[in-house]
Amino acid sequence: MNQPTDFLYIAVILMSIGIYGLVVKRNALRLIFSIELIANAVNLALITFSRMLPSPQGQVFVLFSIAISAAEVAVGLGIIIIAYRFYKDIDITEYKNLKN
Amino acid sequence: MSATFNLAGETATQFLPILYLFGFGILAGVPSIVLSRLLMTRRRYNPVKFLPMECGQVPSGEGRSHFMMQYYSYILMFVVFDVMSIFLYAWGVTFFSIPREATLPMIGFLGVMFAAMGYALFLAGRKGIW
Amino acid sequence: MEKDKTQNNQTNLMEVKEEKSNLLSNSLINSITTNFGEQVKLVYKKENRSKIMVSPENLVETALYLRNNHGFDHAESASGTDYPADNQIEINYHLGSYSNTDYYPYIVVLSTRVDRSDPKSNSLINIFPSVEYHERETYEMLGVYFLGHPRNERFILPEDWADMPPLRKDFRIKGR
Amino acid sequence: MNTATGFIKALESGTKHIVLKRFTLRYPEEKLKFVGDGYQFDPKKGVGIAGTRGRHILFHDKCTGCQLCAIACEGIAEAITMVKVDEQWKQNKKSIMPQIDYGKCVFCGLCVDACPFYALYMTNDYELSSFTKSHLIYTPSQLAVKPKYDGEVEIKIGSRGAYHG
Amino acid sequence: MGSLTPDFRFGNFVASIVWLVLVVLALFTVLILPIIFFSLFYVPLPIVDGQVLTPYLFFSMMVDPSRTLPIVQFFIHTDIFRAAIFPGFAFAALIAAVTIFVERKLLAKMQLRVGPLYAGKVEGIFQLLADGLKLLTKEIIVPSGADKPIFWLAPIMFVSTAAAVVALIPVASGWVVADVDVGLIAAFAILGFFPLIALLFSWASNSKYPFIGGLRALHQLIAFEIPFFLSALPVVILSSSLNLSDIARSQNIFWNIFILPINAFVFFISSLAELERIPFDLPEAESEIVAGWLTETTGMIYGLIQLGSYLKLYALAGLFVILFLGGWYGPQIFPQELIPGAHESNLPLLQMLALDGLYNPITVNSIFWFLVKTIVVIFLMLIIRGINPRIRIDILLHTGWYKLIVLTFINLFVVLMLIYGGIIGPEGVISIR
Amino acid sequence: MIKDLVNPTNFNVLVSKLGDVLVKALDEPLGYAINWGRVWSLWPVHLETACCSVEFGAVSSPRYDAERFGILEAFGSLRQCDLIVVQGTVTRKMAPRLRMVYDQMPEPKYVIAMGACAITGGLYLDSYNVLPGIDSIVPVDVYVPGCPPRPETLIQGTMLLQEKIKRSKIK
Amino acid sequence: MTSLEEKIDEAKRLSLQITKETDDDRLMTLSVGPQHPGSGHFRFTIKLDGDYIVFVDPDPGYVHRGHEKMCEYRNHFQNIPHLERPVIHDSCNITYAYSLAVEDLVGITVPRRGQFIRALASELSRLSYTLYWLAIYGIFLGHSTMFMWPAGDRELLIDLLERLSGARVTNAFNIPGGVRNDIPYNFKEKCLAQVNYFEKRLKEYDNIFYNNPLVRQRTEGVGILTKEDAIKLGVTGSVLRASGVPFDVRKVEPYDVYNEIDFNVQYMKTCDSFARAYVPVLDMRESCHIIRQLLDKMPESGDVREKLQFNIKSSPGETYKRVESGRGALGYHVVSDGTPKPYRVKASVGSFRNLLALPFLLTGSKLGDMPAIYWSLNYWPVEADR
Amino acid sequence: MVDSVFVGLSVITIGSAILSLESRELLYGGIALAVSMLGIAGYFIILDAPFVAMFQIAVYVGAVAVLIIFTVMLVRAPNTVTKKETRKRKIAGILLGLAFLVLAGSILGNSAATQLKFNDTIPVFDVQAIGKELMTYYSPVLIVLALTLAAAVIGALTLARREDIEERNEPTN
Ligand code: SF4
Ligand code: SF4
Ligand code: SF4
Repeated sequence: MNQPTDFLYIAVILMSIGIYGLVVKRNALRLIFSIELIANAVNLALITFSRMLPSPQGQVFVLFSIAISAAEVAVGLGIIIIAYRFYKDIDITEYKNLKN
Repeated sequence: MSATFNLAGETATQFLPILYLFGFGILAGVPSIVLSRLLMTRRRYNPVKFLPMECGQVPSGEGRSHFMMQYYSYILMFVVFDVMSIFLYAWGVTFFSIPREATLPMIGFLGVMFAAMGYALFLAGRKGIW
Repeated sequence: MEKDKTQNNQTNLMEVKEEKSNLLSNSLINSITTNFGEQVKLVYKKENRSKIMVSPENLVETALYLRNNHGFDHAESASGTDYPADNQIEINYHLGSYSNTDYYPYIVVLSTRVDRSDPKSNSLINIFPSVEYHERETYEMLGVYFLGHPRNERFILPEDWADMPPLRKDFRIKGR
Repeated sequence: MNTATGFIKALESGTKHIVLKRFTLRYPEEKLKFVGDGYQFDPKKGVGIAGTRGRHILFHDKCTGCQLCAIACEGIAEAITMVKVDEQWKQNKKSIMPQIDYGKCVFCGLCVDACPFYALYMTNDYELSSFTKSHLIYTPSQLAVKPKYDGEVEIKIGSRGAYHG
Repeated sequence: MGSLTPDFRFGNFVASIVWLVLVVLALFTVLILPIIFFSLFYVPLPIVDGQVLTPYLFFSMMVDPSRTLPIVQFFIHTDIFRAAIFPGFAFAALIAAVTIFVERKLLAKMQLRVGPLYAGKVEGIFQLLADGLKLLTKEIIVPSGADKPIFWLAPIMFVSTAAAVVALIPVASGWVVADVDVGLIAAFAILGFFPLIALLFSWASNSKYPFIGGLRALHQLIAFEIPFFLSALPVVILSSSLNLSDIARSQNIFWNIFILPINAFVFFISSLAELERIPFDLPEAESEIVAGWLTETTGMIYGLIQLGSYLKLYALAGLFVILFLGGWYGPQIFPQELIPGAHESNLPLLQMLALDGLYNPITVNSIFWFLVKTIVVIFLMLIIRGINPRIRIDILLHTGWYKLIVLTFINLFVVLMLIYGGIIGPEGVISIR
Repeated sequence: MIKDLVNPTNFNVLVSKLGDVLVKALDEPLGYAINWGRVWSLWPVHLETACCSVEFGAVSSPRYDAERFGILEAFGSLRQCDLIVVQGTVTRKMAPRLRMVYDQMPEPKYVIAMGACAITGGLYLDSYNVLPGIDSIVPVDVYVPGCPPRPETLIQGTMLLQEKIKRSKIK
Repeated sequence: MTSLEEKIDEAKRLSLQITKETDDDRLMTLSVGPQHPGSGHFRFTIKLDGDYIVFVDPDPGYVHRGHEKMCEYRNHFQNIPHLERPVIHDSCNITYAYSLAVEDLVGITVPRRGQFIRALASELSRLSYTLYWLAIYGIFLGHSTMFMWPAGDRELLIDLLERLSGARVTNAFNIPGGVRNDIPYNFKEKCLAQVNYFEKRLKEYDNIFYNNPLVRQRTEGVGILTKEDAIKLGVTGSVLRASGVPFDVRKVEPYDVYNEIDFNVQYMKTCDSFARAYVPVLDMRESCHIIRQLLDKMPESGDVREKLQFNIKSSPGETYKRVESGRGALGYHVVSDGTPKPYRVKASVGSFRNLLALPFLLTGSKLGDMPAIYWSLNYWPVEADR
Repeated sequence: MVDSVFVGLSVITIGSAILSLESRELLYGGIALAVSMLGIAGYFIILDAPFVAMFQIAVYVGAVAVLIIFTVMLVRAPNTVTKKETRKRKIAGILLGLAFLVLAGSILGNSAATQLKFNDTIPVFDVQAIGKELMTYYSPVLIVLALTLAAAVIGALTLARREDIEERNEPTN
């Protein structure tokens, strides 16, 4: 315990949960959850490295990463809502053609 | 405690008392609710009582309806500008310890965000948002 | 002394007013009678009030005429009176005017009588939007059906009201 | 700037009231003083005498049992019923006197107007709440009791606002 | 007032209380004390005054009052004391309770009324106790179709989160529960929980009015969070720190409100909105949506949410004081010694009264000034409630997004210009430090 | 087996049993305190049934200031209230709503019948749409006569109710 | 400024669009009342599209007690107590109108002093009504102080009315033939003092309420009822005057002593909620003015009541008499068949007429405007239901 | 002590991460996601990055979770577990996840990273350090980030517009 690798293992586990979700789930919101999980796993790894090396740049990277994923969630949910308005469903297999 | 890794270091101990107080909040909350569940007057069975309250009317329709205020756009905006304002804090703290020219990118950041906010507010001010 | 004076002024004023109102009602009545002739019947003429009785067929016409030519633009109330002896229900519209300053104090009672067993009357809702709830109430209270009214339905009474319209004379209330 | 002055004015007005006298009448300790003994009627003149319309008082020695009060009340609330009393009065041959149900009475005072013999007045008493309905029915003998009323507080207007005292 | 009925004697009540106390004492000695003593074997005992604090020592100190002082001294420097009692929960709850009472009385005065009067013989000071006791025994109704876990948990979370904010507020130099380096951001982060709780609770109630109320709460809190953040930014720039204690210390000469009045104003307005108080009590607007997101709250759930919101009131008022009103700084008005000469006296009792080591004039003074300022801010918040109506949601959003944010931005640039112009800042004309 | 033992009904039974025990133990010492709390914190429902509501408004006005007794007239939702003051006439249309409001309120709850109409029907003894008193709909604790009752009378009625609460058991 | 038809069209179009798009999914049906702090004894159903109200359906009748039917079984005097119940805080005006109608049928005039006392009582009761209304308007906007101040100042006038008639609100004071009793000793001074004090208090209302920017924001430009619409909808009272029609029955058709009184009809032309909320205050100022004149011009002594029999018979016929009440023109249409009891009584009340403006104004406005519009209509549900 | 904190955080984080994907109700999924984020913030704190931790809480719990939960309430899909999520797909997903886990885990276990130790002699980076880094070296990224955020907010708002309702031009004050 208490090695940097412990944190990295946690990150890997989170990442694999995220991958599992991406593969299995067809619910658009769950997909966003999965993406968030993966992003967070990466953030965790980055922070671990930053503490390990040590260097503040890892933290700066995480700040950027969080900001980007916030923007991504805003856009993603906007798309989900608009898709829901057209299809009355948030299952992405239903989204045959987004043009409509 | 591991020798190589001081987990209970300054940072973590700083934050621990917040958890204490959080715990005290729960300590105040849970017993009072449990006690009040124990002490509360026994309910007589009454089918109407547990209906959602609707002004003395038998409720019509679902409580959790599919309802949307016109101000959804502000929530979207919040997500983005929340990020922005915390970035500003990272800048504000270092303001006096960085050279003056280094403020310029931040001014640029502010300018871009301000323009974006202006346009977004213009968009949000229009009523057709879902 | 002064009191007397004011009172004299007062009475003068009153007289002037009376004359004016008489003039008004005369002109009103004249114009109506010249237009509609025998179809309308003047029931009474008092200070600032007059009641005209029309047959149900002429109701809309008269109301339209009153609105367009004399500026009676709203109804203060629409109500009915039940006359079981005549087997009739009288419907009264109290019409007033906000747009014609001369007619401010004036009220024309436009009334018509419909058959009690099958009371149906033309709605004035297209001429006076203000009668909407009044007519609805009259429908509910007296059972007069207004042709052309969008909502001839329960309004004030309880949802489960199953009795006859309460303002009919043969609806007896308990103990009396 | 209009906004700011508006707020400041409101703030000033609000804070000013903190130091004004309080308007509250502390009811159970203080009671209002009313005009006279209550509403009465002068059958000779045909007008009433100003007063508060509280619970009635019945003068047994004047009531003739003429039922006029009950008839007046009939169309209002039917609060008055004529009941037999044990006492014998010479003006009251039938020995009936009004009994008032305060669960029904609306304190309109028309029964007082109707009584031609000054037998029925209204008093300043208003504390009639009770746990049961039956306690609200006042028999003639209960009505004969003159209520004790000792209110002496009035609205006064001073330099620091209106207050009771 | 009506007298007590014969079957209710105060004496009976006292007798029963005494009986209860006796029973509890007996139980305590028979059952609980042994358990405590057994468990003490496994607990490392703290060292007080050079001695290990064994229970035996503890009792002997209890008996000899002059020896209790070290224990008390030791105790008040533990984290648990801070979290539980002084700058922490009990203190904040006390202030919250006093605030509720003062609010009712003050509003009543403003409205020419008396306010609570009979509960508790003197001016109704026990009104809150009565309300609390009643709420405690009130039935709790969970509406059918409600989301039970969220319904039960949300009020508790509300109180806990409000208490967590309190942890960050320093009341004097060194007297803070959690002295966090990023304290300001931490406060903001924790305040960010409230919209979520309101939204979840309103969702859990499964009723229409709470739902609209929750949505309104969400929009409102979110609209004012950004001006709230941004108005505190110049303060951070000037003091170059996110630690709240440091921010307060940086104002020992000059209060920020004199340099940044507009920011203080925006912060005040935003904190009113965060608190959902009139004129921003839209989530609970009675005349529109019954009681807003509190419509389905019953009994103690309602009580907890009230407690939470008043804790929050204290926390935000404290934050305002720390950020803009110079924290705990003020003229020294407490004497160096509580009882002059007691320090040198030979009498043990007098020595004890001097509270040697406990009474620190500077800390007491700081606490005093902090309290005074906080109470002034709370008063302002209360008075605002008395004179204003509620505003409309779109005006509110408009105020938050279009006016306050722009105002803070403008002020940010003004501050930058002032700094570059050499007016304020470390090298400026008005030097802060 | 365990599932049978620990199901919601059993749990509820357990809770109520525990509550009973607690109440028995606390009734003597705490009953007084709890009743005292209930006495001074009666929050009325905002339910206006007829014209008596005018005088009910006057009770909370500065002149009579019901807040002195802990009666706060600021509660929007019936879920936080303890007291219905039936403010006058209950018509046939209002009656089911009144019952619904009463049903939806949490225990303990008290009812004051305010005004002649709420007690017996009052003036409207022969009206076709008015109930003769509210006893048939909700149990009434205190009757406050008058049409409308003076605010003092209502306050007196509330004081009677407080007496009643003081004498009652807490559960 | 849209006209009535356009506005209704727009509402229809809006709701059509919405129903077309997402069946009923988008709309939320809210019931406002009867147990709602923002409704009174009234209920209306609204359909919300987000923050906008797209459909309003009023459902009055929660206090329908059948006064018109009851009138047919009571004689003219017995009608007084129950007729004043619909608006007990404005009772003197209601009984005034009914008394005028009965006097017209019977054919008597009231003694001059009686006329003055009647007018005095009705002005006091108008003031008390308006203050109560204002108090509720304050609490509807969330302004608790504005509930308390008018409610407290109202007690000053209630106190006067109580001295005069013996009851706080249900005065039963104006009866056919005059008033019940003469004014008590010392009344005039007390009345002047309290009314003067009250007039001073009105300034404070301006400070804390009407000039408060938040109140302005909430009421100005909200719920605009143009002059044409107001006339078309036939609204009355302060609602009408706020839309720019200077119509006041006391002025246009003076009854009793009002033609001797000098006062102005107050009206505003902004047509919004603010105007509707402010016109009553202007009216109150005028009322104070009128009260002073009445006290001034009142004959020192004289009869106050024409003596009438209890079972007074009226000649057959019908009449329609109206007065200006707190809510606008209040007319009684009394039909008599010669018996002591009226054959038919129909009240044309201001509230019922103003109710028509409610769906019209609420449709298309925001939920937050609902209390500001609803109560600005000067609507007292009990009166509308009768 | 430290271990227990670490283990507790791990349990919370991973458990709620799984819950967020597997919970029956989408709403609980959203809440679980927020809790998972809080757990990650806890890691950040014990890794001496308090500013990032607070940033994480403020953004993820205060903003993203709110937005997600709000959207969940809005869309309220009747069938959260759709028929498309067949057993086959599930097994494939689990296998893929496990494969990644094993792969990455073995790489990690055999890499030089295991030899690395935390270095607690160096000072903790506070906000000042991060800010300095941000303002100087990374300032171009900051501008790019600003542009990204601006694009995101404008894009999201444009997406959320309703085309089918023309503007009701009502004056906002
Ligand atoms: S006061 Fe009125 S209701 Fe009461 S008994 Fe007399 S007449 Fe009847
Ligand atoms: S009280 Fe008067 S009216 Fe009534 S029975 Fe007696 S004498 Fe007759
Ligand atoms: S008792 Fe009188 S005031 Fe009260 S509701 Fe009935 S009629 Fe109205």
